[in-house]
Amino acid sequence: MSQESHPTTPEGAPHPEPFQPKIVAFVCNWCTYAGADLAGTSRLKMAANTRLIRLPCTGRIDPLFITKAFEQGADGVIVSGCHPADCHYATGNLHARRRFAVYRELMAFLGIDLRRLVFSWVSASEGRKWADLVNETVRELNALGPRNAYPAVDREGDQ
Amino acid sequence: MARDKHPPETLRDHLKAETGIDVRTCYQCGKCSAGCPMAEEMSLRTHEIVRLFGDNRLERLLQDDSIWLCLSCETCSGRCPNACEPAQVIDHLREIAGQQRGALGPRKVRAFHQAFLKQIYAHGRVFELGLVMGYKLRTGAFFSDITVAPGIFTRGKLSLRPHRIEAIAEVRQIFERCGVWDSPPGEDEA
Amino acid sequence: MGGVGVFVCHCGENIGKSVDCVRVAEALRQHPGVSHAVDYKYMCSEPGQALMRQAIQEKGLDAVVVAACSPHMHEKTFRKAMAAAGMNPFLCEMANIREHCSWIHDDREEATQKAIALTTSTVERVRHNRALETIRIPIERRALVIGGGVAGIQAALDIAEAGYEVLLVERQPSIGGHMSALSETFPTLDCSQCILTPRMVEVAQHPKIRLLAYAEVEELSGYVGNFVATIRRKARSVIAERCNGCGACLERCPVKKIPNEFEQGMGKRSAIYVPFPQAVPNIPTIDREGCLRFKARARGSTKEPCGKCVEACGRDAIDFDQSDEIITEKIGAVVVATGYELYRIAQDQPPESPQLQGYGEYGYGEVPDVIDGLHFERLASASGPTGGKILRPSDGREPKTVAFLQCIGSRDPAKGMAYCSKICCMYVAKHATLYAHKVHDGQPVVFYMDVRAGGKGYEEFVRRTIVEDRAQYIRGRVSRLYRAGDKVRLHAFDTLSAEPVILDADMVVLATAVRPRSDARALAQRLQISTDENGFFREAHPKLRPVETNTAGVFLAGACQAPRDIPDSVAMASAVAGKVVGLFAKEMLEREPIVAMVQAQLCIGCFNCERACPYGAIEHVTLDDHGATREVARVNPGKCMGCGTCQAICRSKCVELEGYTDEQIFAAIMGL
Amino acid sequence: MKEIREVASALLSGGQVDWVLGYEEDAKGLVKPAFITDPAQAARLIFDPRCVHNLAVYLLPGRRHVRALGRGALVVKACDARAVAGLLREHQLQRDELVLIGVRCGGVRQDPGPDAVLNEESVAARCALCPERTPQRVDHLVGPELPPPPAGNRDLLREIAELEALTSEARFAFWSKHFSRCVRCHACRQVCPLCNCTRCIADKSQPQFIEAAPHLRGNLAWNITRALHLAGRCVGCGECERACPVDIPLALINAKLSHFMHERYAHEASEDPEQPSPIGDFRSDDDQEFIR
Amino acid sequence: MKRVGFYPGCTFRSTAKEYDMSLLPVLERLGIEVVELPDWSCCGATSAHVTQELLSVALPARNLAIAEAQGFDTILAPCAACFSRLAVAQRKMAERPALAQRVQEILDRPFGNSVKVINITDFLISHLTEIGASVTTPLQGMKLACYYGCLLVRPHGVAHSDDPEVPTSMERIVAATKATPVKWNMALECCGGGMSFARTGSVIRLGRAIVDDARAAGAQALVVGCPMCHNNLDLRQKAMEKGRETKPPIPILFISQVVGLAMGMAPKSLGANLHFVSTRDFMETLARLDRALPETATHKATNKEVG
Repeated sequence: MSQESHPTTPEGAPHPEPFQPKIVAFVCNWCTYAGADLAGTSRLKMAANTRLIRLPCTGRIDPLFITKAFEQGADGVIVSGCHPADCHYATGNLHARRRFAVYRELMAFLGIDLRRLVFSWVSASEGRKWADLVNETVRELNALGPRNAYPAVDREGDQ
Repeated sequence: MARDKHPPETLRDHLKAETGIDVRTCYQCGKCSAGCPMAEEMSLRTHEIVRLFGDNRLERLLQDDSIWLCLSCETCSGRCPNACEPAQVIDHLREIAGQQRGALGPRKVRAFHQAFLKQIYAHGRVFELGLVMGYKLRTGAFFSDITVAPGIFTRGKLSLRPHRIEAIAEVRQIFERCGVWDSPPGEDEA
Repeated sequence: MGGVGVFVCHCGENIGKSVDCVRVAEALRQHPGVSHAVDYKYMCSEPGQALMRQAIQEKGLDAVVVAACSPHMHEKTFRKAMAAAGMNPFLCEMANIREHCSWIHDDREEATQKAIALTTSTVERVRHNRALETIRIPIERRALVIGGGVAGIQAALDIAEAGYEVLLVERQPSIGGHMSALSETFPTLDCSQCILTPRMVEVAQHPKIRLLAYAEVEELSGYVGNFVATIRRKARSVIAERCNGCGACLERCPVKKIPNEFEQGMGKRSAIYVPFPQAVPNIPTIDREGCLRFKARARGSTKEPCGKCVEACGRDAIDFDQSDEIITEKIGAVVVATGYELYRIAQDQPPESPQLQGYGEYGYGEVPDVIDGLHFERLASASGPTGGKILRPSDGREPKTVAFLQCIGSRDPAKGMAYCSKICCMYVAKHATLYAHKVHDGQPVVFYMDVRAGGKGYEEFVRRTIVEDRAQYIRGRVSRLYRAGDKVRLHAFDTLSAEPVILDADMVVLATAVRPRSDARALAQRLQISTDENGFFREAHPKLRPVETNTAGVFLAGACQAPRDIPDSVAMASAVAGKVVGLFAKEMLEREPIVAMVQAQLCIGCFNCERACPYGAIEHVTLDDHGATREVARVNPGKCMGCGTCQAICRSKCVELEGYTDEQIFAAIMGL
Repeated sequence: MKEIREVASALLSGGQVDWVLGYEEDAKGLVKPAFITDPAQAARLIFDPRCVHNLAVYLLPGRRHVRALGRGALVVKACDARAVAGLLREHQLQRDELVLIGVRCGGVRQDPGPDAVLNEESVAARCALCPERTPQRVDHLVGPELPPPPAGNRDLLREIAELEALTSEARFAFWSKHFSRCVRCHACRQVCPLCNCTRCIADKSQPQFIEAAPHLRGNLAWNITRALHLAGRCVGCGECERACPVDIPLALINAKLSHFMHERYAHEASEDPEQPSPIGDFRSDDDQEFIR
Repeated sequence: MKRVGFYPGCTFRSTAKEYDMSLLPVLERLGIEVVELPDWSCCGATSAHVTQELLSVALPARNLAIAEAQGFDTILAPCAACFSRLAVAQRKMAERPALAQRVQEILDRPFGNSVKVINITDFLISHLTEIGASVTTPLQGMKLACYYGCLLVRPHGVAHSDDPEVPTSMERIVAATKATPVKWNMALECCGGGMSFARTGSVIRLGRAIVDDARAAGAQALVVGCPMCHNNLDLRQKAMEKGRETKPPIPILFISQVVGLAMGMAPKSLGANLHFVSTRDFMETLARLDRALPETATHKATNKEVG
């Protein structure tokens, strides 16, 4: 997806031509990935612009990944894992929870619209929740338009 | 008897919203009735009251005097394994009953409480001779307690002149703002 | 020629109908680094796998991407196939273009584009995969069983029978647990000791079982297959090797008035004692609080009084100077079978367990003829202090009316335990029956809320108790009881006849709740396992892994995990034995190599990873760094479960989770 | 001032330490770190509002040669002492490896001189946020009790509030403007007493998460990561901002996160080495409002 | 001198004036300055809470507000019934912000619900040592039945600092006067006070059980901390004996009277002569004891005969 780019518009402004937000989702293997599988086996339709990257645990998810995803032109990022107390590794998601709380705070301060940064708990049995989360996020980002001037790979340095 | 239709808000939902007490937790162990000093005089026993309350059977609950026999001794609440607070459930019912015209309990009990509250309304405190008088007038049972009355006077236990507090208006305002009475009940209505 | 091979699966119509698999294959064929890309109807089918094997061999592929269903579905299948084709299975990755693509998108164009993106990303990722070898850990084929009750005994015997060594640790002087104190057992009414004692003897005599009674586990380190247990052997003041259990010392001991714990304080015992006649091992223990000589020593007196036991002992087995002994043992698996405690409602409640407080209405400890279930067991036991006669504590008379109160402390969120103790309904029925059998003109009265008799022959037993043994069952909790003359007066309410009940009983038996041992939490910490909201040990999964804990190699048996009766405890113990034997049967412990590794040279030893690791897998090692030595982190592959939290925490990224390295994730993101 | 010299020379001549690291004045009246090994030289040591440097940075693994010289003593202000505690917390040194000469501090200037006047003009903004005048857990405490620093013209919390009042787009513009000027000299990292990695993530290739070339994208990645790595660890010594050749207002980011850590996790990058930093720790009842 | 806010309640000036007469001198002897809340009003008692919860909270709230305005953090409500209403209101408002809010609107006073209410037993227990110290004429071995009734122990958590099912505070106070608390069974049973007028029949039934059990336990008097209970058991005792061969009456004493007697105060000054059930025999027995100070074995013997 890094191959295409889109013109920058002010946050939230309705976008001229039809716009498909690019979303990267970092999910844990045991809950959310399985939940997304369930959504699939239940044939729950979702927007086609979300790409999952599977990790063992939200505890493994480094803010660097998210930053990198933005650099790659993502309009939004979803991070999702097991509900507290359901973590396959007991406490990985609780470490993640703090890490992302801080990351979020920082990104907001630096001017990233937090609607582009979605965190959720989706269990292996919550296929419906996953589908809704994806569609909701897409809807929000559509309304929001292409993400702001965050420099993506192809439009960078030379500016 | 057919269960009455659940109104939009059931008794138990209302109680829960108001007080946080949830009668759903009751599993009818009967410990409340077992410890109730009035159980033998009530036709509905405490656990039955809680049950009917949970089933929203208001009209059955107000059908007889059971809820008015509760002494508020709190023995039931103290020992309830599920913290259903039967005593508060009953108070709640008595309050509802009070709002329903004419549904307010056995005459004597009602008369007493009316007289009592009227005392507070009138003087801010309970002037006990007045209380006895008012009560007797309401029930006509004037001489029933004659056995004790004389003693009371000789011992100077009932002052003959009521003491009225300074800020009586404030107390009356409390009654009015609570909406207990639209107007203070006169001797006539009782 | 190498390169990545891409195999796109149609999954019949499942993928094919909304994803143009041919185009996906074509697109990937153009992708740098991809040397081979094909599509096929069913990749998981034998012909499909053959296709892959062939390609691997002919084109000498370096790595493989299968674009098909969810890895949860077929990752194992394809990795096996790779291995069969002589390729390292960890060089095979899957792109999920079914669950995450074809099944959830209708627009063929969009779906195809997404499938291409997902597959490309996976290709980029797999190019950074490394060949990994399954981790193989040696196993110490010895089980440690903690707790010598019926569960511990069963587990120990089953494991030993399978031919593996067992170390059975019991904190009391004798094994047997609660069951050894029971009179008869429901629903068969066979004598508890008659069925248990032979098993206890078996334990003592089994060549594969080493019994450490009067000992406690102080520490457990290591990990599955390779634990080290530190065990304290408490000093009996009797040299086990010399003692032949003749009991002469017991006879001669002048201190005879110590309340006998085993008899619930009813009988008396001597200062040197064996808890009960059938004790295993049959070796006396000196109670240092009771013994005259130890008391003298405690007072700091130089005199050494008494010593009657020494005189009595023909084998010079008494040793007043014996001290606790700490031993360490290598262990492969641990079975926790520490059992339960009975809820005591005594006035002097331990402050640390507030849930015991507030049952003054039942007069326990106040009214002498109010006793609990275990107390009744001893009264009813032929080997008990009354020789099996039911006699009440206050005046030793035979009670003609006995009230049994169920759910005391159970099913009582307000004051006690919210849960159902499970065994009370049955043991109360048993008590009522035993009482009816022993006192023919006696009337058992049971106060209950519900009778929960699920179990083979249980319901029938309760019916017999009511129908044949004339027990009167009254549905209603007792509100209060007190002493009235020489009777105990109960105030209850029969919720079925809607009548108040006032009963004057001669004796009252409280069926008090089953609760976790008060030291369960402490033990849990030592064993690195967790407890549930009630303090029972927590199983790994309530349904699918009921006998395992979250710590690999540590298992649960019996009432330490939840209230259980004898058949359940024994069944659970055998289940655990099965798990342990299954573990020991492996020649090596095999673990997926998805574990973290530390680059020691880069590690600054801040040990943030140590705090973050849920498994205590981070160890401190000393690194020689330009002559200077410093402490750095090392991951114990035996303990690491591969969550990768350490890597996310590590600022300099000197720890890497194999299979999910930064390079792999980075590539995957870039590939999207 | 006198006290510092006495303590220092005593320590040196007494042989308790082989070196003392403190502050001295150069010819131009600028204060610079002073490395003393000879008791006689202790007279060079001074302390006044020009002593801005956080000398704890010399204890980092990257400067092993310093500690290789043997047991040392360090002159520390409150913020410097917190930095030392940070290093202790992360096992970067043993407390008994060095002697701390704590000096009471009434705030320092933005610059190391030449003049030593401390007023609303000159005072460093971050001193207003400093919770303590007296360094904790030191071996020798010197200097007089001092009043809190004068309120400076710059109020970090106010500036943060003002920034947060803007639209996220405007905020992003603000920071892009600053970050695009970043030349990636990494001076902020070099002076930071808590940037204690032997291999900084910014220098990691394979994968190169943070592009090395000085353009906005890489610069953003770098500054985001720097801030996160210091979240809950930053002691607010302000050296990063002082060292920045293009005046990126890093103190704002540090203060913002420190404030958040305090608000959300009741955490101060305190002088207590036992207290863990929030990242890498958790409570089961941590706030998760933001998680769907 | 220690100051304490004081909420007497209506009965103190009428049916329970003995309580008033005995408690104040006792507190004075204990070095406690009692400050009556200015212009306090009735707590609403049972009648309010069976009629409307809001009223049953608002009426006590006014008094709590007055106490707050006076700067008290704790007030003593010696009447168990008043105490209960005040304490329950205090807790309900603490637990239910919405309710507290409504009460705020009803009262025209600033009110932060900051005042704690303490009942007679908890109060005296907190001065147990002082009581022991000020005992001049011990009630050597007098057998007393401590009667808590309902409102000194219930509702659990509101009323009492000690175990609601096995309270001991009254016993400890009685023991401090050197009297002997008897073991009996009805200490926590309700006497029906709330319905003294409305359902005399029930009240007599309940009272009888209590009085009989106290007698059976060999008590020479019943000790109470609640005017309602006192009124009931004292005033109605005669009626209890109706229709059966009458048993010897048993005097009903306020806990404050018991302590007062042990401090050597004159029975009359403590209002002992105002009871319906005569306390004469009791006082005579006592008088014989008092002369017997300091206690000796022989005198112990004497009270045995008497007791």
